[in-house]
Parts: sequence; C-alpha cells; structure tokens
Amino acid sequence: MQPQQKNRQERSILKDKLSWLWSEYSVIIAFLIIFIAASFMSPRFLDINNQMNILMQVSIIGIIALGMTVVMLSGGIDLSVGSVLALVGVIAVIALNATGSIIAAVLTAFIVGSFAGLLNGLMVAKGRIASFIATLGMMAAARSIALYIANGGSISGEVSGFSAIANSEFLMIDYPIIIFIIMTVFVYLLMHKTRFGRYVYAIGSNEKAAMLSGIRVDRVKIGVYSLTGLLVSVAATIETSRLNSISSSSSGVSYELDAIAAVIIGGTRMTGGRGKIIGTFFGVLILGILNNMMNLMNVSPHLQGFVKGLIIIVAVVFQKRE
Amino acid sequence: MQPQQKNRQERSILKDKLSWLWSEYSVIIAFLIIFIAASFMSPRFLDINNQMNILMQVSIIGIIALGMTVVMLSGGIDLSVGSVLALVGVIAVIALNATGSIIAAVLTAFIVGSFAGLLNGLMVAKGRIASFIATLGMMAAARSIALYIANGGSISGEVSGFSAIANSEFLMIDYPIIIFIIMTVFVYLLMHKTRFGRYVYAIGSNEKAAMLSGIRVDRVKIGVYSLTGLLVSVAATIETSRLNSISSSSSGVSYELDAIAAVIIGGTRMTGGRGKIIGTFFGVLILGILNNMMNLMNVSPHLQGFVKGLIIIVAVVFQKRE
Amino acid sequence: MSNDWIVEMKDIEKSFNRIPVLKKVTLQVKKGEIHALLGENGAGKSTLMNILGGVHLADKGFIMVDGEKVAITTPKESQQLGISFIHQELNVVGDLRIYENMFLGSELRNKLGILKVEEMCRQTKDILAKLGVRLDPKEYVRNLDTSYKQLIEIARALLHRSRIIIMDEPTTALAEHEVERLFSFMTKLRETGVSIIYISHKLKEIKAICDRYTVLRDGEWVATGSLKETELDQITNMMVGRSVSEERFVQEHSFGDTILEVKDLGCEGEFRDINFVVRRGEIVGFTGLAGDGRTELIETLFGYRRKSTGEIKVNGKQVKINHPKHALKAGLGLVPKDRKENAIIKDLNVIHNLTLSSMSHFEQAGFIQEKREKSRFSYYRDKLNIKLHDPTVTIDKLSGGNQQKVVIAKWLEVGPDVLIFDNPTQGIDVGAKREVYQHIIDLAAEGKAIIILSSEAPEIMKVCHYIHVMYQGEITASINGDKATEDLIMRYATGSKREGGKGGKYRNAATAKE
Amino acid sequence: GEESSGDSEDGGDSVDSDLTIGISLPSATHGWMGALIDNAESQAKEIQEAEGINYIMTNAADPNSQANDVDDLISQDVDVIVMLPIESAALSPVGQKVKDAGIPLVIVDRELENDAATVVVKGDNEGIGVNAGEYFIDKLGGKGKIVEITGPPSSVTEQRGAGFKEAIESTDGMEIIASQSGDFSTETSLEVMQNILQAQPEIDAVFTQDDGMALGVVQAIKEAGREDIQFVTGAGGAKEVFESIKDDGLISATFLYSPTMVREGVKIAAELAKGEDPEETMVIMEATEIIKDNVEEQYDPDSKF
Ligand SMILES: Nc1ncnc2c1ncn2[C@@H]1O[C@H](COP(=O)(O)OP(=O)(O)OP(=O)(O)O)[C@@H](O)[C@H]1O
Ligand SMILES: Nc1ncnc2c1ncn2[C@@H]1O[C@H](COP(=O)(O)OP(=O)(O)OP(=O)(O)O)[C@@H](O)[C@H]1O
Ligand SMILES: [Mg+2]
Ligand SMILES: [Mg+2]
Repeated sequence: MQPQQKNRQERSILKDKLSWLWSEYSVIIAFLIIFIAASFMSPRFLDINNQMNILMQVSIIGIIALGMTVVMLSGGIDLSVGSVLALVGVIAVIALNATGSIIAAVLTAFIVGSFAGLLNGLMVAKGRIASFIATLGMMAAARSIALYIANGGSISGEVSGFSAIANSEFLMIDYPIIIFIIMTVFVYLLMHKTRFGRYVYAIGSNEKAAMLSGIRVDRVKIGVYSLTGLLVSVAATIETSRLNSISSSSSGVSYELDAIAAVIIGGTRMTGGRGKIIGTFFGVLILGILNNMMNLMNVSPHLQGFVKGLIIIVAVVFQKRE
Repeated sequence: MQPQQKNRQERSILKDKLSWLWSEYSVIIAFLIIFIAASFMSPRFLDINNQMNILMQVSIIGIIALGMTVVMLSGGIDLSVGSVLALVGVIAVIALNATGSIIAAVLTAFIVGSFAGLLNGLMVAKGRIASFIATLGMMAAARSIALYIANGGSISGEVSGFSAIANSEFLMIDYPIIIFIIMTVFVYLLMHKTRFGRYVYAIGSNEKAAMLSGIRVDRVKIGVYSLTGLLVSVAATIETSRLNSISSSSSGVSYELDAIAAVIIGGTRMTGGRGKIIGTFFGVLILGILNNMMNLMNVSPHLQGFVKGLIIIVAVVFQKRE
Repeated sequence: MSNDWIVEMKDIEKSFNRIPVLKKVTLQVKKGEIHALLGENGAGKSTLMNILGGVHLADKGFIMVDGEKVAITTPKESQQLGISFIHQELNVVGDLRIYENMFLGSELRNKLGILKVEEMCRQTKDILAKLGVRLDPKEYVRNLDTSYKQLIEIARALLHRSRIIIMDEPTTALAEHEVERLFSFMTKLRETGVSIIYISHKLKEIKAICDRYTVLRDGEWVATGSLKETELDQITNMMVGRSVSEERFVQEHSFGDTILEVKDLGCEGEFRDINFVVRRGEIVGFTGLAGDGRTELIETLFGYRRKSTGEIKVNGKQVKINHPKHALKAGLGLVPKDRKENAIIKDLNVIHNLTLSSMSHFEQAGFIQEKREKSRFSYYRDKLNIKLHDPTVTIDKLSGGNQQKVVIAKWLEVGPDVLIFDNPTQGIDVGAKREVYQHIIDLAAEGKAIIILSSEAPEIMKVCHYIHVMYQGEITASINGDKATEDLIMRYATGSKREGGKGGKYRNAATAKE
Repeated sequence: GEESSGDSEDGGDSVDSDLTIGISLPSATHGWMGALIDNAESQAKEIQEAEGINYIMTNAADPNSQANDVDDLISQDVDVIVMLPIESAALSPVGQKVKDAGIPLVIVDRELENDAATVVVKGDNEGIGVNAGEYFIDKLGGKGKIVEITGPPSSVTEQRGAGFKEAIESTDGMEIIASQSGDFSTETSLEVMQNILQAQPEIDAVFTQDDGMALGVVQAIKEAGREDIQFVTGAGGAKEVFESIKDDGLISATFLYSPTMVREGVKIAAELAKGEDPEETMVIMEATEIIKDNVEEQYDPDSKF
C-alpha cells in the first residue's frame, strides 16, 4: 500500500468514527448545546439545586419513557401510560389506606400496572389489534375506571411514611432520581445485553423474519407491554408518594405525548427496530431542561407551547443526519 | 378440467367473494350491528331528529377524519388537527370582525389551515421529521398562537350572517351534514379516481418503490398535509359558525384522537397503504352513535371512557378477519 | 467519438462511507444489444446500475446517452431518458393492484384528470399475455407469488417502451419456462433496437441470451468482450479467479436412520397428501413451478402456517409444531427464500443477525457474551468466505450474496438435524454458489438431513440424492437424483405427466419409471 | 419578557425592584382558566409597571408538573408564590414545601388540605350549587325535571354538583333526570344537550356548571325548537351570558365565579412580598346570583371573558 493511500485511509477512518459518533450520539450533542445555551441564558440554571430539580422533575416521565422506548423499538406504541399511571395510583392508595402497609401498596401498584400492560400486550399480540388503537382503548378504559373508583376526585394516602419513598434523599440525591438512574441501567442492560432486548429489536425491524428465526413474537410483545406497565407502576408509585395523593382526573394527563416526544428526540425510530435507551435518557433531559428554562425565563404562558414545539422540532432536525 | 375440480373452483370463488365483502366492508357490517343494537336499546334512537343530530354532530370530526385518512394512508399521522382548528377559528373570526366580510373570513380560514398543513408537510417531506413529532410540534405551536392571539379566551363573530353557514338547512338537511357528504365524495374521488390518490396509497405502502417509480414523494406528501389542513379549515369554519364563536383554549381539544379512532375503526391501517374513505365515513358514524347512545342512556360520565374504549376495541377486533 | 454507444458510463467512481465500491469503471453498451454485466457478489454491479438509474449519484465520472453527456440525479430523470430499471430487490407496491403497479408514475388519464382504469387494465393484460402470464389486472400485488411480482416488474419496464432496460437479476424467482418466455421477449426487443443491460449469476442464461459482456471485480473493470468469442470458463475465471465446474457433485454414500417423516400433510387451499421421509446424510430436493405449494409446505412443516391434516415425526417421535420455535426445538432449521422479507433483520448488525436463532450459545448468566459472538462470526466469515469490511454495520449494507451467506451461517450455528434451504442460492455468484453447495454436501456427509427447495431443476439435480416434483400442491413424482433429467422434471412439474401412484401412501410413491 | 428576569440592575424608582412574585397555574384547557391566566398575567404586569415587582409565571397540565413548577419557583428564591392548585390534595405537600422554605403562599380558587397557605382567595364552588339550587326551587315552585351539565371530573365539578343536589333535596318535587359532562366546552355541551333533548321529552330547566357550557346548551335547545325548557343557568360570569340575562334570553341567571379573583390574589401577593402582613387570611368571592335586576352592575362590555 502506498503511504499516500494509507494516509487517506487513516483520515477516512477518523472521519468514519466521527460520523459514527454523530449518528449514534447526536442526541448527546444536542443535549450539550441546549445545556450550554441554557447556562448562558439564565445564571440560575447551573445552580446545583436547579440541576437536582430538573433531574427530579424528569424522573417520572423518564421512567415511563424507558418503557415507551422498548414498546416503540418493538414497532408499537403505548398511549395508555398516563391513564394507567392514574389508575395504578388510585388503586395503590386505596390499598395503602386499607392495609396500612406500604409494601402492600407498592406491590398492588406493580400488579395493577403489569396487569394493564399485560392486557395491552394480549390485545396487540394475540388480538392482533394495532397497538395505537389497543392502547387508545386502554387509555380510555383505565382513566374511566380510575374516575369511577375515586369518584372523579383525588385520593390521599393516610399512612405516614408512604410519602417518604419519593421525598427522601440518599447522599443528597433524591430517591426518584436514583430510581430513575437504576431503571435506566436496568432497561439498558435488558435491551443491549440480553436475548429479550435483541428479540425486541428484531421484531421491530422485521417481524416475519424474527418469527422464522424461531422467536416467539407473541410472547416477546406481551413481555414488552407488561414491562412498560411495570415501569409505569414504578412511576406511579413515585408520583403518588411525592404528592401523597393521586388525582383520578388530572394525574398523568398527556404523559404519553411527553414520553413519546422524549423517545423520538432520543433518536428512536417511530416504526421500530432502531433506537437506543441512552438516547431516550438524554431526550428526557432535553425536555426537562426546556421546561425548566421556560419557567426560569418567564416565557409568556400562552407561548410556552410554541417555544417547546419549536425546540423539539429543531432538536429532531438537528440530529437527523443519517 | 374435471367437473369435480370445477365445482370446487366455483365454490372457492363464492367464498372469495364473501371474504372480499367481509374484508372490504366489515366496518359497514359493524356499523349495522351497532345501529340495530342502538335502536333496540333506546326507542328514541331511530327518531329522525336524533338521526339528524348524530349526522350533525359527526360532521366536524368527520371532515377532519377524511383528512386524517389521507395522511394515514400516506403512512403518516397528524396530531395537530385540533389545535389548528382552534387557530384557524380564532384568526377567521378576527378577520370576520375586522373586514365585516364573510367571504374574507372563510378565505382567511382556508389560507391559515392550508398553510399550517403546508408547514406540516414541509417538515415531514423536506425536513424528514417523523410525522408524529412534526405534527406534535405543530399541535403545541398552533394552540399556543391561538391562545396568545385570543388572550386565552374565546372570540365571537360580530357579523350577522356568519352563523348562517352552519345553522341553515337545505331540504331539511343541515348545511354541515351536506358539506360533510360533499367532502366525503370529493376526497373519495380524489383518492380513488386520480393520480394523486394512487400515489398516496403507493407511498404509504412502499415509499421506496414509489420513489423508484419516479413519483415525487416529497410533493405528494406536502400535498397530503396541505389537503388535511384545508379540510381542517372547513371543519373550523363550520364549528366557528355553528356557535358564532371559538375558544382558543377548549375548541378542538383531543379531536385528533377522535379522528384517528374513526379512521382506524374504518379499517385504515396504521402504517399506511391500506384503507378506504368509505370506511372512515362509517367509522365516524359508529363513534357518533356511541356518543349519542351514551347520552341517551345517561351512562355515568366516569364510565363513558370505559364503554367507548371497549366498543372501539371490539369493533376493531371484529373486523380483523384477514 | 463514435455514435455506436447508446449508453456510455466513463470512469465512474463511487464510495459508501469512504469505502470505494467502484473504481474508474467504464461500461459501454451498443444500441440493440443485450449486454451482460458480470461479477462476484459485491463486485459493484448493482451500484453501477443504480447510478445509471438515478438511485445513487456517482462521486466521479460521467454518463453519456446517445453520445450526449447527461446528468441523472433522480429515478425520474433516468426514466425520462428512456431508461427502465428492474431492481435486484423487488420494488412492487403490495397494496396496489397489478395494473396500478404497472402504470405507477405514468398513469393514463383523461382530460379531466380522471384515471383511465379500463384502458390501463387492457394494456396490462396484453403485456402480461406476451410474457405468458394470465393474471387479473385488478388483483392486489400483495396476494401474488414472488415470481409473479418479479414478472410484473419486468412487464412494467417493457410497457414503458424504453430504449434501455436494466435487468438486475430478473430471473432469481422465475421458473424455467417463465425464463424462456422472457428470453424470447428480450430477443424481440433487441430486434427493435432496444438495449438491455443484463445482470445474472446464471451463466447458462448469459450464454443463451447475451451478446457482449463486461466483467467487474472488486469494483474495478476487468474485461469487456463478445460472448461468442469467449468461453464461459474464461469468464468465471475473470470473475472469481478460478474456474467452476458445472457437473453433478453430490456424493453417493449410505444414509442413516430416518430422521424426518411427514405423513399425509395437508393445508387447506395450499397442498395436500404430502408424504416423504428424509434420512441422515440424505439430500432431498423439492422442485416445481411457481404456485406448486412447496414453500407453503415447508412453512407449514416449520410451524409458520397451520396444517389442516397429517402428522410429522422427528426421530420416530411425533412432534407438534405450531410455531417456528417448536420446529427449532424439534431439530429443524429453515433458510427461507426472499431474504429481504423473510431472512434478514435489516436493522440488526451482521453479527446479531448471525446469532439471532442461537442466543443460548452465547449466554452466560442470562447475559449475552459479545466476545463469543464475535469470535463465532470470524469463524463463519472464514468458513463461508463472507466479504465485508465491518461486521458491526447493519446487514443491509452487504451485497445480496453475502447477506445470504450470513443467513446460512445463522442456521449452521443453530446446528439442526434437518436443515431446509428454500432457494438457497438466490442471487449468489457462481463462486459462492459452489461454496454453498459444498457446505450443503458437507453437512449431509456429517449426517445431517437436508431438504432443498428450488425452482431450478439443474440445481436440484446437481446436489440432491432424491427429488420430489410438485404440481398444484401435490407431489407428482419422486425421482432418484441420478435418474432425473431436466426434461422429466419439467414434465411432472407442469402437470403434463403424473406419477401412477398419485395419492398413494408414501414409500409407494415409487421412483419414476423412466 | 426579559424585563422580568431576576436581577434588574436599575437602582431605579423603588427599593422593591428585586422582588419577584412566582405564579403557578394550570394550563388553559378551557375558557375560564384561559381568562384566569390572562387576568393573572395582566395584573402582574400592572404591578410590575407600577411598583417594579417582577413576576414569573408557570403553567402545568397535571399535578405532578405543577409540583415541578413550584419546585422551580422555590429554587429561584421568589418572594411570594401564587398558586392555583390543579388538585388540592396533590399540591398540599408542595404547599408545605413552600411554607418550609419561608415563602408566603397565596392560594387561589381551591384550598389546600393543610395550613400551608398564608392567604386563600377563593370563589365559592359549593355556593354556586347551593345558590343555583335555591334559584331553581324558587323559579320552578319546588317541582320540576332538571338536566345537569357538569364539568369534567374534578373537585370543582364535584363541589358545584354536591351543592346543587343538597339544595334541591330539601324539596320532593325536584328531580335531576339526566346528568352528563360537557367538559367545560361549548361544543361538547351542545352535542351532549342535543342528545339529552332526544332522550328527555320533558325538561323544565337546565343547570350548567359553567357559562361556556350554558351557551352550548342554549344553542342545542334553540336548534331543537324546544319550548318546554323554561330557563338555563350558568356559572362564572361571562360577558355573553350577562348579555343573555340582560336581553331576557334563555339563560336567566348565573352565579359569579369570576376569573378576576386571581387579580385579588396577585395583589395580595405583592403586598406579602413587600413584607406586609395580610389583612385577611381568607378572601371569599361570593357566588353572587346574577339575574336581570343586578346584571348591569357586573356587565363590562370590554371584558374578554
Ligand atoms: N447503500 C450502501 N451503503 C454501504 N455500502 C453499500 C451500499 N450499497 C452497496 N454497498 C456496498 O457496495 C459493494 C457493491 O455492492 P453491489 O450491490 O453493487 O454488489 P453487486 O455486484 O450487485 O453484488 P450482488 O451480485 O451480490 O448483487 C458491496 O460491498 C456493498 O456492501
Ligand atoms: N425421502 C423419501 N421420501 C419418500 N419416499 C422415499 C424417500 N426416499 C426413498 N423413498 C422411497 O423408498 C424406496 C427406497 O428408496 P431408495 O432409493 O433409498 O432405495 P435403495 O437405493 O434400495 O436404498 P438405499 O438408499 O438404502 O440404498 C424408493 O422406492 C423410494 O420411493
Ligand atoms: Mg447486485
Ligand atoms: Mg447487491
């Protein structure tokens, strides 16, 4: 090989690496830009308390978005997350007040959430209903049941200690943040280091080929929605504990849109098969910073939607270099 | 050919025809079943006034759902319809009050609606942003601008005659119903008798093949979203004229979900390429009957979501025989 | 410059992700000739044609059509120059009807802009009839067999009365008689002055139909010449650097125990009364024409479809197979046809595609051992001679032939007792084809049982010990491989000859008495 | 606007120039809330211009996001917080946080479940129901078939409904024959009322929980050409409803629940920010019955709501 060519090749390898970095991690770059812009725009932004606030604020949507990522990687969508969160919260608080046991409440939450997810999964995998419509139905149904149980109002926990779950700190870091990070690591490992994750990607990319490879597509899908339900119940537990109450009418409203936005900003493809957990993590942070900045900068309330919509679109365009 | 075989073939042709009828028109059958069930459940249901009411009530969502069908056939989605409706209404009323001319108001509505659609189309086709996220951004932005312009309140028309658009009758039939039916026929012809419609199906089914066939995929997509915007502005004109006012905060809220539900109940595939305008028409009617029945039977508002979600899922499962 | 050339591509260069794929390639095509474009998998044939078809842009070089320099940046521009392109991968729109596909992008309309449906249907019917196909133009393309989809793509190119037609492996999914019809059609076109650029790995076809050839190797131009003056041997030599024999190379050896036994298998509307056995070390072939039901049969056997009658025994034990996973557990493996739709997961990288069906080999405490995956991949890369730069790219970046090798490797890794290959050499170059056959034979020698499905009688004859011919969902003949002739197979496959014991019990479905 | 950001360096007109009011409201999902947000902002602007007190305004769609907003406000060291809790129970712990941070808290419209609030400015939701109930008994002579159009599920809806039921339960002849949600939306109420009109051949009067919904109901009645319905009532205090009352329209009464109440809250907050003690800790804006006799006192032709 001539030295010239070798040189050229080396350069091209470098460029490849860079473009790889870009395509894989453009969301991180977008995040950094927004982060830096934010710290210039508001002196308060970098304050450690503010940073902690942001993390705390994104933790609930973040945990939901992790589940949403998995669903979307499998080629589906879950519109029911917000309603299921409300339902799980309502039932968990009732269980809490009835038994007086925090553990019972948390367990109830997990069971209700995974069960709702399981139902979604069954509708999608066995009933062969488009996930959009199946989870739209679940969205209506779960909210409805929550309203019915709680009579349209909100229910408060009557057991002291329950609110400690979300309101305690460990080494100065709030529990919800820690739970969010643990969940991120957990879902990351699940998706990238285990067979389940591999199968989810395969199904999202080519369902028929996945099936002909001997993958139990049905079971994997059921698993995907159940997992999401479980993650929603973790989020519901945090939310309920944080406010020591849950509203059957307004809790979780439009969480699905926030979660989906975070997932897409994070670079996951709408149609499945492509995307990364780590992208969602940063997508969630970007949304969190946006909300935070809008409050810090006192954007007119009627215009906040505009600014947010705009920045989301810019962030997505920005990372759209294939 | 042996006679036996021929016989077999004939039978299979009959079977084919039947299964074709079923797969093409199962939504009509679902509609008939729900219609008959409704007439047994409430004696008032069949009343001609009630029937007219239902048609009147679905006309706005119906017109939007036509546009949504086109978008979804092309493989996209438009979440911004409800917000754009509010924005169009607000600007149209302002134009109405400023100029005193009904024609100016209607023209303004059409321009604003198509322009919002055009922007959606540009983001999707040129910006290569997933339609979900592009229109989610538009949803936030349009609502935001409407709120900003109207200061969060509602605006009423001050020109007499404007409210006649939606409140007049022709041969006993309300104008909105007539407009809805005309729009259905128009979109039907567009989708099934013209090149544009053909291209939309092709793009939704196999975008790459469509592009390799020399179809200007970008332009068709821009056309699709602009058309939807235009249909939304027709719906906005009717809605505004009906009450002679529009609310920047509450008008059009969650119309996108109703429209999408109608489209999917009508048998259009979430991922595009397959579906029928006529299916959407009946999908819209099914939703209308459901809402009507729930009020007629005085179902608890808390449980209405549950009943509705359930019936939507049943209707979808029911027609899911491939 | 002479005006002989209708198309001239000069010094074309192209790289993907900085990896050069075409290096100063020149291609010159005469008016009214069929020009073969030859080369191994990944040589750059499709890429070169994609540049002519406006799918990709060349990095360097220029294109002349009719002696004039042209800029082709979109498929539309290419079409406007009179170029039609039948792509290697099927590009039909499944949700449109046949006639809609045929006229996609150039619909016939009346003055009002309303589509002239009946006229388009009529023309569709005509052109299909010329190719010897009788189909309802209003049928949805998604309901058609792959070979018909392929024919529709071809018909579409012909319909447009182009001056230049690019055919990138048009016959991979076609049956023999369909190929013959296509060839006679091509000959007629050539007489009217149309030029055809023809890509195929089937050298027999090349010899039969083409006038001149250009050979590419590793993205470089190697040779151009007349086929009349060049022996096939020489050409394969230029392509793969050695010659490849064409004779039957199955090894006769004794078979072991019966491992798979299929009794009275049937599936409503697809096939019925299927009986056969496969023994260890045996290579059994299934052949027939499009629509003979053999793919459906195998999909049923493999649990992708539901059977309506019959039973399946593996190693003497009856097994219930309702899902491919059950088949996998029972010891069956399937390399499906139509790689793009059924075999590759295009968003997974090459290694992950390889290991997808055998995850348990790579797990430890529930976690995937990526090192082990990598080393396993290197093993197959050497063994099957898979050509790629980086195994962590998604598999769709590989050339078709190399994709196929990865799929085969995937099933080798699973290591089933019975390995089924449906159209295993689709789009594979001559060199690689031989390698694949060799692997199949080695597997048989190791004691595996092999089933091969192919519509190419020669391929089946070359490697199978035993051949079943299917026609309209039934096995019409079962022939020993060494007794089979192409002619005999064709007669059974077209239904013009039937086995005496049709519908009789297996084992009695005796060898054809020919 | 940028003029409102924390540290303005003009040592200008008053010592209060670095005081900030934090405002946390729900987002504008229906007309009343839209008007309230508008009122809050314009009041805050007025105070800013007059006294140089800055403000920061946040909106949230659900209780958890509102808790986030309040956290943000606390961490910005605002001097007072005005909050309209989406849900009383859910925002109570957050109110406690505000109190613990030593920030005075003005609660508007809906009370917290603890004593974190420094001042509460609220309308009388139950009063709306009770006053409406009494109005109905009076007008219908203690006997009649009533349709109720409620808001979407929330504590507001519940209190108004409960008050109404409680009031009419005192008589035997009053019956709620249908109760459906109009989602605080004119369009939805129109449709819902249309359907109810079909189901109910005899209706004497309609109680709606919101003026916007009353307008939709009236439209439905007009379109159906029904003569049996004697009157419709609203709640809130929208201009169009006042006009209907003035002109002897079908809407004959409404019960004040004005979005302008937030103005009061912001004004009190400004006082608290300056370190003054509140005059009252509970300001209740009465659910005054507005009928033809007293409508002129309330009617403002320039109002946006
Ligand atoms: N879109 C792409 N991105 C990256 N690499 C590509 C792309 N398309 C083709 N290549 C690479 O270019 C080379 C040439 O591929 P090409 O498809 O032209 O081969 P071919 O000669 O048609 O082979 P085959 O006979 O297998 O079809 C291969 O190494 C392939 O991996
Ligand atoms: N895979 C098969 N499916 C169905 N029938 C088969 C199959 N293999 C063999 N047979 C039938 O079994 C009979 C014996 O076949 P085969 O050709 O193997 O006999 P052979 O040569 O005497 O035995 P061997 O192969 O052990 O030397 C044949 O008549 C043939 O019809
Ligand atoms: Mg190729
Ligand atoms: Mg290729």
